[in-house]
Amino acid sequence: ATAASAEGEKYILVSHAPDSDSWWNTIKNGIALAGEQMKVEVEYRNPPTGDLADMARIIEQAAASGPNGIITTLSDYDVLSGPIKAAVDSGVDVIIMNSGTPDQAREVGALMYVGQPEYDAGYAAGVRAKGDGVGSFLCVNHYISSPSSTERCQGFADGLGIELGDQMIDSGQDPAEIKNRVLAYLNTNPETDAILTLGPTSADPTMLALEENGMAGDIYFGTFDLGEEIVKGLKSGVINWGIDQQPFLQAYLPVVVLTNYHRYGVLPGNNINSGPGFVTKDGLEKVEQFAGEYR
Amino acid sequence: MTSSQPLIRMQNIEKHFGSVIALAGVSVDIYPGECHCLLGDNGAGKSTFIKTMSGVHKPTKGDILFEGQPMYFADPRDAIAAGIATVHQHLAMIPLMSVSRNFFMGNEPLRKIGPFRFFDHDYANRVTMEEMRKMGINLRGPEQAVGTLSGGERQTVAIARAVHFGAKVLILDEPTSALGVRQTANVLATIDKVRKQGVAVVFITHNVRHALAVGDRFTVLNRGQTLGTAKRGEISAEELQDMMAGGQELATLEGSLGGTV
Amino acid sequence: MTSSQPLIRMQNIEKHFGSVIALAGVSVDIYPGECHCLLGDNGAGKSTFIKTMSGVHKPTKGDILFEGQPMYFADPRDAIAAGIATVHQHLAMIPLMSVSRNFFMGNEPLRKIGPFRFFDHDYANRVTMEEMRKMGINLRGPEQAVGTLSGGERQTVAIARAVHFGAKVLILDEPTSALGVRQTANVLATIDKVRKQGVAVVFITHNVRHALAVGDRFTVLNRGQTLGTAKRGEISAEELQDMMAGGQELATLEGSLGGTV
Amino acid sequence: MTDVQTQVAGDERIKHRSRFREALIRPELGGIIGTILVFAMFLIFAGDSGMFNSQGVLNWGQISAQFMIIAVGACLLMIAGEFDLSVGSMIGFAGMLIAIFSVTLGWPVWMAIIVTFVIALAIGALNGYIVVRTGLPSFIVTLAFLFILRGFAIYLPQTIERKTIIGGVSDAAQGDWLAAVFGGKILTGLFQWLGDNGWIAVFERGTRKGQPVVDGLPMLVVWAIVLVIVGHVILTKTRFGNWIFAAGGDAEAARNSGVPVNRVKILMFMFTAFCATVFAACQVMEFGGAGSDRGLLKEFEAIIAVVIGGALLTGGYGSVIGAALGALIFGVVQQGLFFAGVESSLFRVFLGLILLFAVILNTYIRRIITGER
Amino acid sequence: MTDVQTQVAGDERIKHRSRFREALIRPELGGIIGTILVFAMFLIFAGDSGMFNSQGVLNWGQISAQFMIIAVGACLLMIAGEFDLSVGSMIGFAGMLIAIFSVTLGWPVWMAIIVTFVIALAIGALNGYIVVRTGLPSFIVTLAFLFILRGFAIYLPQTIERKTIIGGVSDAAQGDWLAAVFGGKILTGLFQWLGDNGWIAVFERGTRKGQPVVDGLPMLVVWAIVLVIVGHVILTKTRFGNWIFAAGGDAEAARNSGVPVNRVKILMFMFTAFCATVFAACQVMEFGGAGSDRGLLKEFEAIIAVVIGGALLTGGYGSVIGAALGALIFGVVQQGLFFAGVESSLFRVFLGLILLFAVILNTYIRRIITGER
Ligand SMILES: Nc1ncnc2c1ncn2[C@@H]1O[C@H](COP(=O)(O)OP(=O)(O)OP(=O)(O)O)[C@@H](O)[C@H]1O
Ligand SMILES: Nc1ncnc2c1ncn2[C@@H]1O[C@H](COP(=O)(O)OP(=O)(O)OP(=O)(O)O)[C@@H](O)[C@H]1O
Ligand SMILES: [Mg+2]
Ligand SMILES: [Mg+2]
Repeated sequence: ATAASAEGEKYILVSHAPDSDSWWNTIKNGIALAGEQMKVEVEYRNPPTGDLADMARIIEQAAASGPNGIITTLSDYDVLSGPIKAAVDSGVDVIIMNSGTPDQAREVGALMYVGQPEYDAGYAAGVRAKGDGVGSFLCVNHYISSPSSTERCQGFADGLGIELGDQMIDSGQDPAEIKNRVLAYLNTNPETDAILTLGPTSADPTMLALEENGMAGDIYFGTFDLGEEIVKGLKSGVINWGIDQQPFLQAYLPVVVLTNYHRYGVLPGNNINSGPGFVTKDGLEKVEQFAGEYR
Repeated sequence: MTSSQPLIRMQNIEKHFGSVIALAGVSVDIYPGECHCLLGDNGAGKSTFIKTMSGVHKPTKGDILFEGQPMYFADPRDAIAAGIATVHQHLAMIPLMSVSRNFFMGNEPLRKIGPFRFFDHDYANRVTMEEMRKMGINLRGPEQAVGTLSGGERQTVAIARAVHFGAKVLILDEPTSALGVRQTANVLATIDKVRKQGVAVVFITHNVRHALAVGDRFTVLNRGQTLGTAKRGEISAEELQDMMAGGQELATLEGSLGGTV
Repeated sequence: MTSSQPLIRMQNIEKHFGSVIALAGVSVDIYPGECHCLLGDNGAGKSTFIKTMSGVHKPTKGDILFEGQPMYFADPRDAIAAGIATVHQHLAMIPLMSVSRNFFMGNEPLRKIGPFRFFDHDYANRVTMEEMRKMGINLRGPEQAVGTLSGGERQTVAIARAVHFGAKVLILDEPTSALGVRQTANVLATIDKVRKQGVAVVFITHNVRHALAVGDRFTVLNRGQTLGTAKRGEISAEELQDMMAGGQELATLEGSLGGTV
Repeated sequence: MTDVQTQVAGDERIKHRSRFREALIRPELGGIIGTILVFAMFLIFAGDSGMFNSQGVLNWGQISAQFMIIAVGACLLMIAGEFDLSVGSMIGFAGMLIAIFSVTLGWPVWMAIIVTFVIALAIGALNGYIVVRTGLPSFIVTLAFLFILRGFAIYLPQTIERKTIIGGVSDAAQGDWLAAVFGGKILTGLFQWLGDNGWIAVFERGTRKGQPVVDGLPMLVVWAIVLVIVGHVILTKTRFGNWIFAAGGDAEAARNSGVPVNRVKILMFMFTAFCATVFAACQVMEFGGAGSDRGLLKEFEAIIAVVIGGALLTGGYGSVIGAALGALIFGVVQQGLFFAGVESSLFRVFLGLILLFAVILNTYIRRIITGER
Repeated sequence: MTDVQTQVAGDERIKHRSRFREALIRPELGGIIGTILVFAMFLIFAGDSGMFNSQGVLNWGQISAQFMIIAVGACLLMIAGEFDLSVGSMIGFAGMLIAIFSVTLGWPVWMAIIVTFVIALAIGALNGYIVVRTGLPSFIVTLAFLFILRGFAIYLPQTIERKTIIGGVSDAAQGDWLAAVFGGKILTGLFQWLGDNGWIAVFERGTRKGQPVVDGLPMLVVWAIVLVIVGHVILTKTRFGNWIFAAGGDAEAARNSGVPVNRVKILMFMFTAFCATVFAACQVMEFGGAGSDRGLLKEFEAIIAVVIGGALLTGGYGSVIGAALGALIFGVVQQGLFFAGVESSLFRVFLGLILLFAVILNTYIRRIITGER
């Protein structure tokens, strides 16, 4: 399907996120915008409960519907490599986004990788925190059953050069429970230096928790991913930094790349690392405006 | 014995359940102070008939006149409010609830406290104990769960309840079928007593002797239709039994099944 | 009429349910070919007694001798295998299942196909239709759900089933309580027929007349104990009724409740 | 149930049972025992972890209050013989409605809340109407609504705002009288006074130095207490309470005795929806926003609390106080495990074991009460 | 249920019902109607979207086969009067065990699978034992196991390997005889021949160029077909099948008639666990790894398929063929909505509506059959 320069190609983005995960909005908005701009048909698909085995079926299904390209995450190589390889072999071009590593992307035969290697991002954050004098931390994992969440915490611990151990808690997804579990943890471990949250779901209630126990602004606080409240937190100094992997790019760029590849045969020669970029108090204006929508 | 105006007039009542015609036009008059026995084979439509009378079913066709006025019961509450108390064949007791809560179910006594009205438990408990004592049953306490009573005792609670709320009509659907002789005698005596107070009693039974013991008039149903109504003394036990069997031959046995079953 | 050796000997059976003592030492012998009536007040322990006989309950104390041998039934299957068929007070029918599946429940006929053994539906259907016809009931078909039968018909299925499987003892717990006169006559005739084939019948009822019509011996239970056993002809209806009431006074009514209830 | 019969007073066939034992045996007993056990356990294993200082108490108190709010609704509904699997989805859906109305449509917050309550109650009534009209088990009907409401909670913000979290409610709620009913705190003066006198901890550093750590009783807790009391009074002290028991114990019998069973059941479905919406409103006000995934699995947590509290899944038996204790146990265990430093992924295992233990205990107690065996 | 009585044949009080109508009315009818409707709908709306080419068919075929495997277990269990909310957690737990045994402990895969089956069956038996011994509703008991098993599925890999996914089973399973039974494909020759003749799509590039895209029938599908047939035969053609109906229709009555009700129920719980483990094993073998979150909400999907297929939630009535059709409908709808291009967040809304529609249809059919009203 490479040389056809007609409009109306069809691309399907398959994610591993459950329906309700708010962070993936930006992705949805990203492909929607790219689809509009490039005048191609785009579709977003995900396993409703976040079950990766279901996701494998969705990739198979996406391939069966005969699109020009599939953009997918590679959050578990074992589960997803088979269906992705089959899709590639049956003539569908694939770009890996968000999770997985460039090496794995190459192995499954994808054109390229766009995203932020989770472990590396966690590691980078850990190194940065270490530089800021952090010696112990709490990682609030709101999505314990997803491997990439655990990798982030693990990378952070390794970056700090300490054992992860019990410093990662399974917080669940209910905001009140997250808030109170963080409070409970900090209550029993008051000497904790830093907090790491893995996205808006855990960051928002954690901020409230810190406000409530008076540690807001006092304790070192970093988070993955951005959101409206996180941006406010950055602005007010409660959050020291947010790791922005720029999900918008992860969705937008593959569509653009694939379209141009299919229309004109042009393809960037390298993978694109959309993150990690550290967002701090400085230069928040644009972020603020589009947080939760394009940022 | 019966006053001139019937308390309830059921006229040409029909009741269909989907493809089943349970009642095909039944007319019966009930007078105050009489015990009207409803007899008939299994499936003759007796329970269905009294259920239309007590507001459980709406008749498919036919009229109900209550004290001379046409009456439409939307649900059992209306019938109860009009003064029709029913003890159904399948007991209307909740096993997990206490005797006193069951006794007053649907008729809870209220007590005002400020703007609110609360269930008057003291009153309910007192009355329940009293009424049950009157019927010859000593409860452990009003809070005892109905589930811990014997079948006969439950039946008695149901009857006592119906009598207590001063009904004008008391409908009893096979109240004696599961009872021992002593309990049966009690129930029959109660029917007798209630009737004398001027209440109309509708009594369903398969036992000819029970019917003859307390009945003033006997209506026999067969396959959804009346075979006619007879007055006490006008009909013998054998005739009644033949009618109840729907006119069909009874199986005979060598032994001396003397006349009536 | 009764052979010399009892088929079942229940000796000093006791049964406690938690704090309730349902049976306080009951001894009864059942002989082949006799109809043994078990009588007594509500809650006297009749059902509990026959349940220990049919393997539903294990006796707390006491022995069961079956054909002279001590016998311990772990569950109803054992009792059925030994030849004790029971029609329980609360029917042992599954409303949603077809008549023929119900008829053979627990005794499914099998047909071998290769190494496997399958439920022989053809046989089951044929036999069911036949047996029901013998009892005077025409089914729409063997696949008809039991839930669509009338109470009397269900009772008949249960009895036909018990008889069919060639039991040595047939236990009937108040089989006639909900039946019309015609159905009752049928059941009594069946008891009579079965007894003549040499089967022992245990018949529970609250109706003195039904008991006297078919019973050979009468055992009266009261509060978990036997008041004694009497032979047919040795006891009058009035005496029997007095015993069933547990020796207590019956409520009297003005009407002519001639002798027996 | 099969016929259960016991002889009455003065019967030689029944052993004597002491008055004390009689008084003890009530539906809440399991909950009371459980509460004592749980507190004893955590006093031993986490007594010095801060679990029982003012902050710690507020911590598990708030979680328990959350459970209580939905447990009261689930409890009354369960006693009325039905249950509702759509509670969790309703929480997500109602919260989303409040946020959409107030932020996206810019309505005043009080209006957003009231309209949301009206819609939620209508959905509850629809649930109930379908159940009573078709006679279907409520498990299936409300399972359908579990999916439908969750679907809308995702679909609506997605199409309207292009995101699944809608924030900014806090700003909109500034000074709103009705918002304060769900999101505010009361008794702040009392707590300040307690703090000043050193009876409760005060902040030692940060912007709020000198203020008490716990500076008021959150409205969430107030709602929980009010709902428990109202629920308890309705259930045990009013005519309507008797009808609830009757409707759940045997709907047919109740109907024949003149209890308007359908009305009772539909009202209870509405009350459950009401409680879920209270939960949602408190959450939206506290966290300033709504998310599509709010309330996941809350239906189970409500049912668990109610069952731990001694209610019968099949209806006709239970107690609001018991359900409240069940919620308390649930909340204390959940937070206590954190204070005690137990590996957090084991929480689910504990939850399952406690549930099993509690129902077995309750069954035993109930059998003693009802004489059922 | 209340006493339902209808007069028998030759009764003038019953209208005639044609033989044809009689033949039509069976538990599967709802499922058959639904299947026809669903296929008709998607043939119209998604006929040219690839849904009905070899790949597309395999896709919804596999999804449906997955549902079928668990639906067969859930169906027999539901007919036996119980149900199991721990199916989904069991899938996650069993898969995790296989992976831990074979990868972390390095056991041969066949041994890992066999030991896992033994453990799963033991847990199923424990579930059943608790239910029959305590008389508790299976809803509560299996809800407890839902949490316990899921807790372990997270805790075990978390403590052993510090992650929630364990991969590498594919390598370990290389050449293992038992692994092939769950992860292999059959009829590869046939598919190659079909591909060579151009009747099904072949790969256009890569290492597998020229091979058919669908190169065999996955064992998953084979398992589904075998389980459906075995389940159907057991239920309708054997003595044991009669016992299953009896146990679910009225346990007390069945027990009194000599049916070993407890044994039947426990065996059905074990069978459900067996089906869940088959599901897990197929999944692990196909994807080469296990994850803590596998099988989330699958218990509901199984119950939904069974109920769509016409079974009665309260037991005693249903059909395995119906459940299989329910699974097919479910799978086709789920995948078909995508092929038809429906917004994915609306999927749940559709699911809920279909469920409601299906149960109402089935209730109507059943009432005609049983004469219940
Ligand atoms: N499963 C049980 N648990 C507790 N008590 C029981 C149980 N079964 C029977 N009882 C008690 O044992 C006593 C005898 O009951 P049983 O059912 O045997 O009486 P019955 O003679 O059959 O009465 P009826 O004529 O009313 O059928 C009653 O007091 C009853 O409450
Ligand atoms: N809800 C119902 N739905 C369908 N059919 C019904 C319903 N209620 C009663 N019937 C049918 O109506 C007929 C009359 O039933 P009904 O219960 O009135 O008989 P009955 O005279 O009370 O019998 P019994 O003496 O056995 O109690 C029966 O054929 C029965 O099957
Ligand atoms: Mg009747
Ligand atoms: Mg009895």
